Amino acid sequence: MTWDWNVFLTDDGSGRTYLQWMLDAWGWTLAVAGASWVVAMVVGALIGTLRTLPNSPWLVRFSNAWVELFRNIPLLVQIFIWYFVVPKVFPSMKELPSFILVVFALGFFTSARIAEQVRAGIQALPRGQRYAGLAMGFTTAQTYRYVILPMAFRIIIPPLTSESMNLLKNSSVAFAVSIAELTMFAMQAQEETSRGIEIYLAVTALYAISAFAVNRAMALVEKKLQIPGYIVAGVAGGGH
Amino acid sequence: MLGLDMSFLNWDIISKFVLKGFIFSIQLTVIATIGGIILGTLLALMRLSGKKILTVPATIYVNGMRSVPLVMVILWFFLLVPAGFYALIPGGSNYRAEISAIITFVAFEAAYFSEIMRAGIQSISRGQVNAGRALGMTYAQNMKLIILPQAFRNMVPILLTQTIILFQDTSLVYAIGAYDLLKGFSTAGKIYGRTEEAYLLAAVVYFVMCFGLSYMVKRLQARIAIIR
Amino acid sequence: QANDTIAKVKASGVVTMGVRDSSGALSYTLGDGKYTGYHVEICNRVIAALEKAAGRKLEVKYQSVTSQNRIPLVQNGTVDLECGSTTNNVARQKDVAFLYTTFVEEVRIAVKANSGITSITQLNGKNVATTTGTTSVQTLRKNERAKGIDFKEVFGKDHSDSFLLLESGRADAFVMDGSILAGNIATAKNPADYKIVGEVLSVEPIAIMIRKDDPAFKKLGDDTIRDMIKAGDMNKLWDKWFLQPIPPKNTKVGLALSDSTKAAWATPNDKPMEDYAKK
Amino acid sequence: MIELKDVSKWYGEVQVLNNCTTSIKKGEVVVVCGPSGSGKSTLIKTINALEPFQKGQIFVDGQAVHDPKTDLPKLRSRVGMVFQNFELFPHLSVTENLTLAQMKVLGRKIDEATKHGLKYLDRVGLMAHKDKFPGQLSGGQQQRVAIARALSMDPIAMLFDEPTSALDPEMVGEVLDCMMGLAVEGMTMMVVTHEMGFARKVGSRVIFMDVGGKILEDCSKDEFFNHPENRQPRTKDFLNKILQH
Amino acid sequence: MIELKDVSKWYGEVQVLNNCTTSIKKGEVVVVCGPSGSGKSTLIKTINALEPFQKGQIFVDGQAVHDPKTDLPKLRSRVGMVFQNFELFPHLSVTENLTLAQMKVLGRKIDEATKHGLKYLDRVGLMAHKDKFPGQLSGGQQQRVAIARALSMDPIAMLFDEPTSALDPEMVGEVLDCMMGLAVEGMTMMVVTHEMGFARKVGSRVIFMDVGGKILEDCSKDEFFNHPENRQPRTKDFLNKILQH
Ligand SMILES: Nc1ncnc2c1ncn2[C@@H]1O[C@H](COP(=O)(O)OP(=O)(O)OP(=O)(O)O)[C@@H](O)[C@H]1O
Ligand SMILES: Nc1ncnc2c1ncn2[C@@H]1O[C@H](COP(=O)(O)OP(=O)(O)OP(=O)(O)O)[C@@H](O)[C@H]1O
Ligand SMILES: [Mg+2]
Ligand SMILES: [Mg+2]
Repeated sequence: MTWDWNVFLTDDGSGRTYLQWMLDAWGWTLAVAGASWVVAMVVGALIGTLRTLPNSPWLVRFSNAWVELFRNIPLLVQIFIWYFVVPKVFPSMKELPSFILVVFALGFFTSARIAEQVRAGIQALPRGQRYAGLAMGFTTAQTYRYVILPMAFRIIIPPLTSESMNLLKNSSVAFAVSIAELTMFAMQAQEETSRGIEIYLAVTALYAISAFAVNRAMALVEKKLQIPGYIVAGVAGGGH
Repeated sequence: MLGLDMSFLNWDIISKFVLKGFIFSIQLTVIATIGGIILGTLLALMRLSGKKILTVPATIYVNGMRSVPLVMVILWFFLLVPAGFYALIPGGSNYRAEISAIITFVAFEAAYFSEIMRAGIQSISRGQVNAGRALGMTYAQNMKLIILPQAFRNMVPILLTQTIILFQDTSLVYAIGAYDLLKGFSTAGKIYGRTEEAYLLAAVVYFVMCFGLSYMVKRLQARIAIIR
Repeated sequence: QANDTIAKVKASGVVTMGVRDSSGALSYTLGDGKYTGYHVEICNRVIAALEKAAGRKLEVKYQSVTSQNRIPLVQNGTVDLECGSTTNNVARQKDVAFLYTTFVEEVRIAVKANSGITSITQLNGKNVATTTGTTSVQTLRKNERAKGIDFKEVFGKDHSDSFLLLESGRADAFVMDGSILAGNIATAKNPADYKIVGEVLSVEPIAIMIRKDDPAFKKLGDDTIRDMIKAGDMNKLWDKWFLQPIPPKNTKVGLALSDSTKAAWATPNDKPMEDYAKK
Repeated sequence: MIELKDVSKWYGEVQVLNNCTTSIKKGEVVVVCGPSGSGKSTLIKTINALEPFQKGQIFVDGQAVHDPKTDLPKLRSRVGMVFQNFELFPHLSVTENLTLAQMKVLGRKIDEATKHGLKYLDRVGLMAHKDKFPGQLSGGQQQRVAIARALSMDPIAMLFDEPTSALDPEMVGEVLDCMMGLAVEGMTMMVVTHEMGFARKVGSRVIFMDVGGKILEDCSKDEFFNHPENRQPRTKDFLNKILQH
Repeated sequence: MIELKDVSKWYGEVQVLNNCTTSIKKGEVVVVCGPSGSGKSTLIKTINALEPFQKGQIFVDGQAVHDPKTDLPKLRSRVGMVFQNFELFPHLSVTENLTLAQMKVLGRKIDEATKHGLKYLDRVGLMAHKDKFPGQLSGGQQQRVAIARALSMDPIAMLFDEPTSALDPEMVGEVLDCMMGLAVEGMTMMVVTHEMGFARKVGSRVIFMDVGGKILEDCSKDEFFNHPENRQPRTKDFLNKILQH
């Protein structure tokens, strides 16, 4: 098999080269992943916290249901349902751009996993921390805000790193709803140019670079948030 | 309701289109879980061995796999492994996509399982390790009899979560034309012009299976959990 | 010799046919590992000829392929002949060979019957659906530039998704190969709601794909197709698959034999798509 | 000042507090002891409502802990508590540990809170460590910071739950000294501990609890230590066990 | 029987053992004490090679621990060890805890191993709990099982690393009793502990270590407790601290 990297410099029919197109697509991948990350973190932190509340059985039930619902259906299927089925119930959602839909789908999907990690992080803290917060006169909300969450988040940075990398990789399903991101580029460009290997290689490399960047960024955050003298007991993470 | 028409999915169609994919998805999940855990445990042991010749390749392998999307790995494996390889497996050339998918999943999931097992092994306190050694056990005996049994039990919930993810990820084998559960539904939907209904049903089936699986394992876990 | 298919199947007794799970009437599955369609049937005839040449009965295996993997699979020997719906173009001819064109696809526009759209120029500013990973995307881009119009492309991940975009109103038109449009309309909930309109946006010869540099097998395949055309079998097959009801739902695709296909049959050839455009 | 009436608590079927009644007057130092699992921690935690209870009444400075209408955070802020495992907030510096609740709960300004907190830090002899993090201190130092943290809220009473049992033996002294100082100054204290030396030196009363959550003895220090003939057999058995070595 | 010569150990830059030299004769009970972080645990763990050391020599029953050719698992199997946190195997029943190493390391058959193990379980008074799991026992019971487990390997000597410091006070007694029984029967023992009562009753010698990993005192029990005038100031200070309360 012979390489033909010149394929990236050829015109794709609309006046830009495949290279330009691929870089645009990379931008979309990062945009989808970035926006979904924000949704996933906010919702995940909230749901994960709700799951650990004492004395609020209905909130706990709601958040458990959320997690089970969003983590037990494949992402591709979820996106499809957001895109085609939900608008049948709420016709106004038809007007939503697919970017927003995909951000919510990917964000909620990931939020279920982040919620699991947040819960694990909170439960990994000694019970005494909660007592200590309450005993100082903090309300439950204040106890979470000032005592529990800051520690829980530090503990779960390693699994959050994996989840963030997973989210980036999972953004590849956005092609299913017409986002011109890397996977769509790969599928389309290899069809047009018949240089599948070169295109896949380049796209794989861009994914790997992005995932690595996320990894480094999180490592930086971890270092920033490191507490002098504190030894973190890890919580494991899986996922993709 | 909602203008959906589920009637097209009768038993005939399910047995023709869906069942085959269902069986393959389950096969793939089971084999990849078992294979992935075995290979992953080996990788974890390599990474924890403290010997450079073992840790470096294992670390590169695990981090490499973890930074590439699964679809890409599936494609790469399928496209780059020479045909001759499949000839070595009995019946291999008939089920190329399927065999390729299985190998890819074992290799890929091993990277994730290895991280879980590594955390599991590290969660066993230094004291337990010392206790085994103090009784005269060799490194291998200590691993096999003391550390791994505890690490596995501690990690059951996370291994389970990973298996659920794995099961859902089997849907990505569409990239190489292997026939899985989702493809079973979507093919039936396409041929009968009932795409939406097929996806909705797929969602329900996946949910029931994943939820059921997690429920079952939670109960199993309660039984095998270490009393503390 | 790696590229001698006849010798290969003679030795192994097995021939592998690349098929698609849902490429309209050309190639699709009936479930249970059974595949059928216009192209599948032509391939069966080629295989019959191959059996004669090899002098033994051949076991036929099906390998479901996708647009991402079909070319590598032919190249690396997994698939002996690909009977999906592959466009014959110059770029692909660098990697694989094509038998004589069996079918000339015309890229058209499907719209809702009540939309009043009749031509591509009316799509200015509208949402136009097409499928990721197909040559139609490029066709659309070229048309956009050539005609100075601007539409919003929405991409389905496969044809049924793209059609769903049209059906659900997310797109105003679906630009795709005529046979695929016809096939999707035929299986739609209300086929009467849709129609195929407008000029032919591009013409693409569709052919059976085989390995490159295998003159003996190519000749065998080409001869089979030529003989089928001569004997009128091609016409019969067309009628069977595009005009009569087909399984599993017994719907009619209803796609008349086009002039370009007739022309291709008149002088059997394996010219790539680019040669058609020049006309 | 603190008053418990017939307090009972169950975890599911298991009763962990059984009709506990006692009261603590201003300035008293009450030592609670008893075997593991007898409900000492649970009892002390019911007083500032960290553990809910199903039956009975508790009044702290006249306020009803069992009343759902009571502002519990407010009530808790008036009772200081020190835990077995210190439970400093590990992500905050010593000074921040001392000031956070003052600011967020009592609404003090940062300057005032810092000044006030450091005053107590100085008292427990750790001024030099004010910018360190808990993880950088020894156990004994952490526990003294925890005491300063509780004191900086100006509590009307202090609760201690085995404050020295997680400490290395050579650090127990520094924490006990610190607590004795408080007792001598007249702080109202309830202390779960097995350090009988502390009870002997500064205790006013001793409560002995037995498994099942029953208060078996509740008498003055003098009576408790000097009149073994009046003690229950379980109490004597327990004292023998912990005093023998 | 156990002989340490100039043993030194570093963690990176930090020295945790500093030229430690001592020897323990058959039947001796040596008590090791000293402040936290002084290297007591490290020292005791070098003896059965759980901790490697960079300098010096250790001989156990004539075998050289520092010699890379020595079969360390074999050597370890001949020295019993008891840990601060018991370290029973939580996934195995009490009986399995007792028999596992006998079978896998000494190659005993299951019947023989069980019989032998239960003999020691009976000795520590826990025969009734033979089918329970460690998590179902109290701390004191767990530690007694841990002692039985070590004994069932028929060790030539026993090492104890703070065997009572993780226990509730009322359980300390039962474990110390059990250890005293062993000492009286003539077992060779090295015990890191702060229980000076134990040292007084059955110790033959006392070693005092100071931060930095130096052996500061190494003398007979009598000399150690009864001649404070001959002690180093650090030792006196430490003894004062732990004996005051
Ligand atoms: N969350 C809980 N769920 C069920 N039972 C509990 C819970 N917390 C405590 N218990 C039980 O309540 C009883 C009293 O516990 P508590 O911690 O108050 O005892 P304690 O006297 O403080 O013991 P220790 O000296 O070990 O601290 C024990 O039997 C304990 O097992
Ligand atoms: N793995 C390690 N890495 C670096 N330093 C260590 C490690 N393990 C122990 N140390 C250091 O070695 C020194 C001696 O530790 P060791 O556990 O032997 O002390 P110890 O006397 O047993 O203390 P304690 O009474 O707290 O158990 C301490 O300063 C400790 O911080
Ligand atoms: Mg307690
Ligand atoms: Mg130690």
